[in-house]
Amino acid sequence: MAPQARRTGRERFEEAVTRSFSIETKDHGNVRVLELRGYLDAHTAPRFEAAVEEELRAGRPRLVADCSTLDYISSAGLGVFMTFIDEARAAGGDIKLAAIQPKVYQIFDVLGFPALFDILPTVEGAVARFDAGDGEG
Amino acid sequence: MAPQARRTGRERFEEAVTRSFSIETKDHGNVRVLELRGYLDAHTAPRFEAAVEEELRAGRPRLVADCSTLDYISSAGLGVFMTFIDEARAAGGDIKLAAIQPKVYQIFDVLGFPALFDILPTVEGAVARFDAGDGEG
Amino acid sequence: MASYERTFCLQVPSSTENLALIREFVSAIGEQAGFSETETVQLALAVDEACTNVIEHAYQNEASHEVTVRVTVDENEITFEVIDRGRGFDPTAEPVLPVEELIRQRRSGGLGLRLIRTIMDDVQYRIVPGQMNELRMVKKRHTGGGVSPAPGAPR
Amino acid sequence: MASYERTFCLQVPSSTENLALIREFVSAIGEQAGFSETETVQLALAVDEACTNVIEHAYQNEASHEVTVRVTVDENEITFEVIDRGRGFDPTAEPVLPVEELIRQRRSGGLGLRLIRTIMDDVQYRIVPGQMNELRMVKKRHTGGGVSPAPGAPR
Ligand SMILES: Nc1ncnc2c1ncn2[C@@H]1O[C@H](COP(=O)(O)OP(=O)(O)O)[C@@H](O)[C@H]1O
Ligand SMILES: Nc1ncnc2c1ncn2[C@@H]1O[C@H](COP(=O)(O)OP(=O)(O)O)[C@@H](O)[C@H]1O
Repeated sequence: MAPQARRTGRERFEEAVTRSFSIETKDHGNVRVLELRGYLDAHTAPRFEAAVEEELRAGRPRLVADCSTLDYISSAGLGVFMTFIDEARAAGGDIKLAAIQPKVYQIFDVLGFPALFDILPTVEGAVARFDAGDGEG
Repeated sequence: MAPQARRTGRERFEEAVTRSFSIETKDHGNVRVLELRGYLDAHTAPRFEAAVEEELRAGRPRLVADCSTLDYISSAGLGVFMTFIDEARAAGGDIKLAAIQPKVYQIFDVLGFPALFDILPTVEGAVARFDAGDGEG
Repeated sequence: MASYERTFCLQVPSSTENLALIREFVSAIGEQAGFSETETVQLALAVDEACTNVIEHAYQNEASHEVTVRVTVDENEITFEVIDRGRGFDPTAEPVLPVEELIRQRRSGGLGLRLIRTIMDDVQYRIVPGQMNELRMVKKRHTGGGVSPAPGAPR
Repeated sequence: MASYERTFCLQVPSSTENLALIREFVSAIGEQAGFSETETVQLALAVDEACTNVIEHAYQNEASHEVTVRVTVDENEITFEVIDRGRGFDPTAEPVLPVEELIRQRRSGGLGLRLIRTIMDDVQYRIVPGQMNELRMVKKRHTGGGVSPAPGAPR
């Protein structure tokens, strides 16, 4: 009964939840910057996963995750970095992390991410590192 | 057992809660402005009540509540205005409300406060109304 | 299974220091359920008032008891049940005085139930003797009931 | 009565959309209990991971079930019990692989339990057959256990 109202209700639910995490994509030269905003947990991670996968499938493996407005990350979000890092590097790119807030950085730190990922204080620095790598290679 | 640890724990609790509401007092000429910040509910209203009472006991009945950083008010906070408004007016003063955020204003509105209290868009306007009253009286 | 109904429950010690947590709980569900910010503030206010009454009147400010808030959301409405095991009361016996009269009598009380009744579309109170007291408040989605949105600016 | 112990309880539908509400619940209690912001983020993370596991593994993403989080605060520690009535598991049988190895195997899983064990001072799991499964996590106040505060800036 009332399937119309039900669908509208679900849509409203989905909308409210969607607001808690968003991704904005920008080009910095030949590097793609994904600006992550809000809360990256098991509910929102599938959207981040789809965004990274889309970049790799489109042949853009030079990625920077701008974490300056990322307020939280759980293992579901961390898992996205782990799933795609080898593929990005094998394609001549990388997934670099930039501008992580201290309260979020501690979560990456607990799992030893700093030894495995290239983490930079600024987005510009992360982008520049790709260019430096280009110049050398 | 461990009464020391217990007291410290309680103090810490109290501290965290205290942060959710604060009052700052300023003089604008011969008008006292109470800047209300945060959440005014049954837990924090006693502090507001004590502050208003202190002003009235000290012979300062010309009060403006600066609500520009007030995020919430429940009946416990509204009750403080109701308790003291007659006393302030009888002493030749008033409790005027200024710069109420729309989401807080709706709460005052539900109870018909706009008909009973002098509510102004700005603190300056509320202070000026006291001066205007002085010039006339 | 195919039903849209969802139930949430929060139980906290009967102390006013937990009112902020109760409001956050209600706000999160209200927002998730698609109510506007204005409506969500009002829902949180009504539940705050109900829980404040339980803490102050049913338990007379003894923090050793518990307040329970159950929330049910379906396609038509949101229902709040505020449950206590303290002293019950007869809400129909409480006078509803105009605010002017409250001021004249220097009574700061009497606003809570009025706010609850103004905000909610349906309010019921029942006592299950020796078991619990329950204030049940229902707010329908997008109706003329309850309070209209606030004006952009006061005055 | 003279005891400092306080109990809180939250029950929500088993859907990942409620993880934000669960984290707010834990954060509010952690802050009220006097834990630092750093510690509070970690407590919320550990409980998020435990509830995510219940939703995804115990209930296999069926939203029609319920997740319960009970929190007890006393003068020494904070205790979280995450309770489900779904498929139980044997946490001792789960391998703890280094993150490098997880990457090599292209496995994004396996981080949750590790985070929980790193953050909390004590972790116990028990199955009451036919009744419930319970993950019990304890964090002591101000000890060397758990994770140290984050550095001011990365690198
Ligand atoms: N949950 C409750 N248990 C017992 N008595 C209550 C309860 N809620 C309300 N009351 C009674 O009803 C009166 C009016 O309540 P309310 O309108 O909220 O104003 P206030 O709480 O400020 O007095 C209270 O003073 C109290 O006597
Ligand atoms: N509450 C639970 N109920 C059933 N199985 C679980 C539960 N928690 C964890 N598991 C099992 O333990 C494994 C490891 O969990 P975890 O470290 O959190 O990583 P992930 O959940 O990402 O796989 C899961 O893949 C699952 O098989």
